[in-house]
Amino acid sequence: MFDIKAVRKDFPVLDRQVNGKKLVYLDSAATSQKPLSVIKSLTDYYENYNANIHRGIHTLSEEATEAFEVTREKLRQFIDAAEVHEIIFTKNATEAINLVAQTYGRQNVLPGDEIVITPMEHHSNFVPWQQLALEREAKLVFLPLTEEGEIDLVAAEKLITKKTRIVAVTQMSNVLGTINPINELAKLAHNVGAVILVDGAQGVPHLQTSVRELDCDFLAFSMHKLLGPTGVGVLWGRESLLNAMPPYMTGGDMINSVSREKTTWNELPWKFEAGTPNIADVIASAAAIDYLNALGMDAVRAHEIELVEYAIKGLKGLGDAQIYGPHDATKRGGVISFNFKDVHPHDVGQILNDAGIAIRAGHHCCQPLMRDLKVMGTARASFYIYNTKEEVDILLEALKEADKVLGHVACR
Amino acid sequence: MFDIKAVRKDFPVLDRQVNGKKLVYLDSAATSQKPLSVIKSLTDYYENYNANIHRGIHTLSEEATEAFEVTREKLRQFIDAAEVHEIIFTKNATEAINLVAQTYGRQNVLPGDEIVITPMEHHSNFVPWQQLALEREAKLVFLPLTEEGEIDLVAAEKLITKKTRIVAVTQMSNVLGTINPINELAKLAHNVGAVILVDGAQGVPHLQTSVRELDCDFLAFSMHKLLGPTGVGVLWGRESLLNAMPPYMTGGDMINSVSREKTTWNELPWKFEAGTPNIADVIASAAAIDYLNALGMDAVRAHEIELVEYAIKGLKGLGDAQIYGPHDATKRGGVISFNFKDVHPHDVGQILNDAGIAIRAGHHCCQPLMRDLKVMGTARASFYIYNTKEEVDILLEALKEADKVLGHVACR
Amino acid sequence: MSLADDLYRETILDHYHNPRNRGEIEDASAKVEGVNPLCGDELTLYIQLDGDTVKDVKITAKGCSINTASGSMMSEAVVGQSIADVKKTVDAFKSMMMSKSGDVSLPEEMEELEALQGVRKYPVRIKCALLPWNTLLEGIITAQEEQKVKEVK
Amino acid sequence: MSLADDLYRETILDHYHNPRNRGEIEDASAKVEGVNPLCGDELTLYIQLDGDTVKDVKITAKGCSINTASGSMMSEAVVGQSIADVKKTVDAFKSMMMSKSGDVSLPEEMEELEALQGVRKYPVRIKCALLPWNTLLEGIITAQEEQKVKEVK
Ligand SMILES: Cc1ncc(COP(=O)(O)O)c(C=O)c1O
Ligand SMILES: Cc1ncc(COP(=O)(O)O)c(C=O)c1O
Repeated sequence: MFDIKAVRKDFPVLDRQVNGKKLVYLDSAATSQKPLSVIKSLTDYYENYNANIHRGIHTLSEEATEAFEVTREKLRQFIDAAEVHEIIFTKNATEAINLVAQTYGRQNVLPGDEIVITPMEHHSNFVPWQQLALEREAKLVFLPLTEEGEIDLVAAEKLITKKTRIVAVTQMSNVLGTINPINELAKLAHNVGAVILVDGAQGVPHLQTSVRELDCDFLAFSMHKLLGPTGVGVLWGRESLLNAMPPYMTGGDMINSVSREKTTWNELPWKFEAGTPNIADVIASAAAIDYLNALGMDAVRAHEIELVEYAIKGLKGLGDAQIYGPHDATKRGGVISFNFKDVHPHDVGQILNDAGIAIRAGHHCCQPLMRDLKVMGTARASFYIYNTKEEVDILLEALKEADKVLGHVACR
Repeated sequence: MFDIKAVRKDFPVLDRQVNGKKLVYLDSAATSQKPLSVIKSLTDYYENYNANIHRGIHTLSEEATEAFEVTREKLRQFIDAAEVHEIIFTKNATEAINLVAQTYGRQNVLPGDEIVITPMEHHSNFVPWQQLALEREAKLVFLPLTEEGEIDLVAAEKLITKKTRIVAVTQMSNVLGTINPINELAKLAHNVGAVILVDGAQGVPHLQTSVRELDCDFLAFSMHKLLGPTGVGVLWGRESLLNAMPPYMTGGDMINSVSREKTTWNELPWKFEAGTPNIADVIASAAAIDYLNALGMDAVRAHEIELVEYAIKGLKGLGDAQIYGPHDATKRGGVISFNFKDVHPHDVGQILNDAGIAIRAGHHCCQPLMRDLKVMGTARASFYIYNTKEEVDILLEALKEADKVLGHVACR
Repeated sequence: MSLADDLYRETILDHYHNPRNRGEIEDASAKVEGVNPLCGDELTLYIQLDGDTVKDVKITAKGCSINTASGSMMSEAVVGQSIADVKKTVDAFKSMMMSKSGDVSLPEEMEELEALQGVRKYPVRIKCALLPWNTLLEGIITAQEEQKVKEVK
Repeated sequence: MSLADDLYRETILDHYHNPRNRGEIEDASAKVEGVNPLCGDELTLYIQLDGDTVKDVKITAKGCSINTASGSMMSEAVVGQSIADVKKTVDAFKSMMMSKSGDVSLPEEMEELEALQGVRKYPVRIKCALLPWNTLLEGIITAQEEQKVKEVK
């Protein structure tokens, strides 16, 4: 395990006061906080070698290009990809998924085909497929969930068929916390000749991830949930698939040659990186990966299991809290959604904010799931490497306090 | 005019040494350097109020949301747009242009229709239209240029016809420096019922820009060329056009309601901002706008005219330098492309780098223009607010020195 | 914003826990629904017109404290008013909620509504506060159309 | 990298200003073209095989100093070699240019080529240096195919 006090010192924002209270940041599933090393990497870039990349032959440009490509290699290692040119930078996970839907999807999904997703998908891994299905007159097929919000693999085996072209599924639910059986789903997909895209927005920051072990075909995630800066998404795809796909955006840098009549595309990964990329933030993303590697993803996971176990126990002790998703902490990530009877989660969120506690409340970009759960939304506390049991205690205490205000919450 | 010494102090990178020489950065057309206020804004965000925006009800999220929307309003003022929700954030100018081509373009361009562009367009404002034309079986029509690289308006009047759906033109050429007559072209386009998209990637950073005066329909540009951080592009469009367009990417934040069967879109501008935006860099972009506003865009322009005049005179003094684009400094922006007979621009660039001078050399993402000019590429020096006449002198001196090495350059 | 002052101040909590004019109107001039899909707030508003006067308003709602309290206060403010006055009231309330430049004072008879100013900082929640009011405007239009149809008959 | 040492060191400039084996071969076993669209380098390579030996190579090129010098040095290195040896030479050169871990020493007969190591830092220019070599490999394949066709006849 790691020294959490030392970790916390690396995150300047944790000294922040909110409403006169020390900030308790329990919203890392929305975006994580950033260590000093990431912030310093940005400053260093802008103060010392800011330049446009790839096409330059001056020193600043050469330094920026090299640093930029270092991140790509670090990411390759981080997700255990075979080739560095399989790593494509986008602006966020959402763009990465849209890219696949609009290129691979448009190319391969025909009328009558099926796209398989789950009801726990984030809108970013839901709407692109829904719209593709509408455009292509294909069918969107939902894998059913069990009581505790896990994918029913027996049903999945029946629903993933010869008609299936793409299976799109989240590695970890941003509402339920559920960690999905990607490897099993990949087998089912590959058995019928389909590909599987994994939405790793929640999974990659929290779980040791190997695309080779998962045996998936595409993986999308965002650096901002992974200690990195905002504005950097990552798409990993199998080389053979990426090579066969048309480009997504066209413009500078992604071309090989351009004439008035015709354009030929650059090689991977540049074919998919049109225009000036987010140079500074891609470079700073390397510091984020380094930070996680130094802690060790195993330790990150162990820390989260400990917190989640502790928090679930505490929430159960509050009486009428409804907790969604698996109750076994080893089967879920560091995200806990809950509700108190008849209380709107926004009110819970707002009252916690009075106590300096930042949680998220609402539909979490999962309206279809909210419908299934028959709620307007949930309150959601999410953890990362800098959170402590003391902070969980503060949360539980504040939830009790809230009772006095809303008169509905907990412990009556 | 402004105090250039004070300005230079605001740009830490200018203290940089390259190959033992003081950096002379003449590559701002590729990306500009950033003032301390922009860098500090980033640090401030990450150290004090980093959070995901729009959906949060905790203090950090509320602060981040507010700062994010402040930039939008500043940009509205900066380009004199009517409505703040006409400002859409993308990752770069390239995405902004692709967005229009893929939504407005796909919706409005039919077989036999024509898209009018110029041969001086950057690949980012060229390839998307070329590909749209190929997809739609529409025709790409090129406005011819005069000897000095200006659009021939007499020809334009004939070529912009009832068949024209879209005119896409750069506000200022990144190779020739030419400032184009947008207002006249807008009239021609509107007379035939077409819309005009302006690629402001080079123009907006250097010229006082009012979309109402230009009377254009779309304007695309990148903050990284405008003192801002990498990773932020801007699309401005007329409200009525944007409202009629389908979304570009789908996912989180851009929806109004999502069910298993159907999704409805959020209002402008969010309809076009899927997923977590580049929060930090959008916020820091406000500092870039503030910086330019404090100098005054008129002064920025006056400074550039002075430098360009001085540099063109100096280059002409070198003998066999070929200078592209208009020779009158008031008709062009702060970009000068040149070549020496038989010398590859890469070699010029590399030798200048030995002297600490950063210029760009190559096709500048304008391969069609290079073909027209019958060159492999050009060497390009570009200026911004922090450049001085002394730096131009260093450039000229180094070009003379280069002669000794390559034996072809200048002054023989 | 804290427990002690703005958002959850006594007024709001009072209206939240004891919403006024809760319920349905059997024979309403109009029944309209308002939804805020982003936060899941839902309400049904019943309105009874008597010529140009809002004779009665009733609401059934499922939402957060702000939405509930705002609807409750609104119903108290508008019942008995002429349609013209209702529109003025709605305008005054909306401009208070949208004001970017500090606190706004409302006319004496609307003072209670100032309690909702605390949510201005939270764009998400401004929508919650406005939902009953926008639904009311819709209700009035529907009710007036209904009346016209009846008159024609 | 500066005038004094790497990139523009004497060797390169010498080959740039006086490229060896410049020209055409009337009756070449193969004539192939290489282009690097990104920087506009273009070259035409003529190759004359004699059985398994590269008897002659000639180049006409329009490009930068690196491209020109690299082609010139290449032609000197490979003329007279067996095809098997040419392939070894190309491999050795390529791995030197792609090496990420500092300088690489080449066999004595290729020592001159080490002068090109200076461009390794510039990805754009590595391509310029490699262009003649990749074109040579293409030329050999084409020439061998031509030979086969002739044999069959
Ligand atoms: C005229 C012009 N248009 C478009 C672009 C593309 O901008 P970006 O690379 O930031 O998308 C550039 C910059 O390279 C440019 O100079
Ligand atoms: C499961 C999941 N998928 C996708 C996304 C979208 O990520 P981004 O907003 O960075 O594109 C998120 C984050 O909100 C998420 O939690």
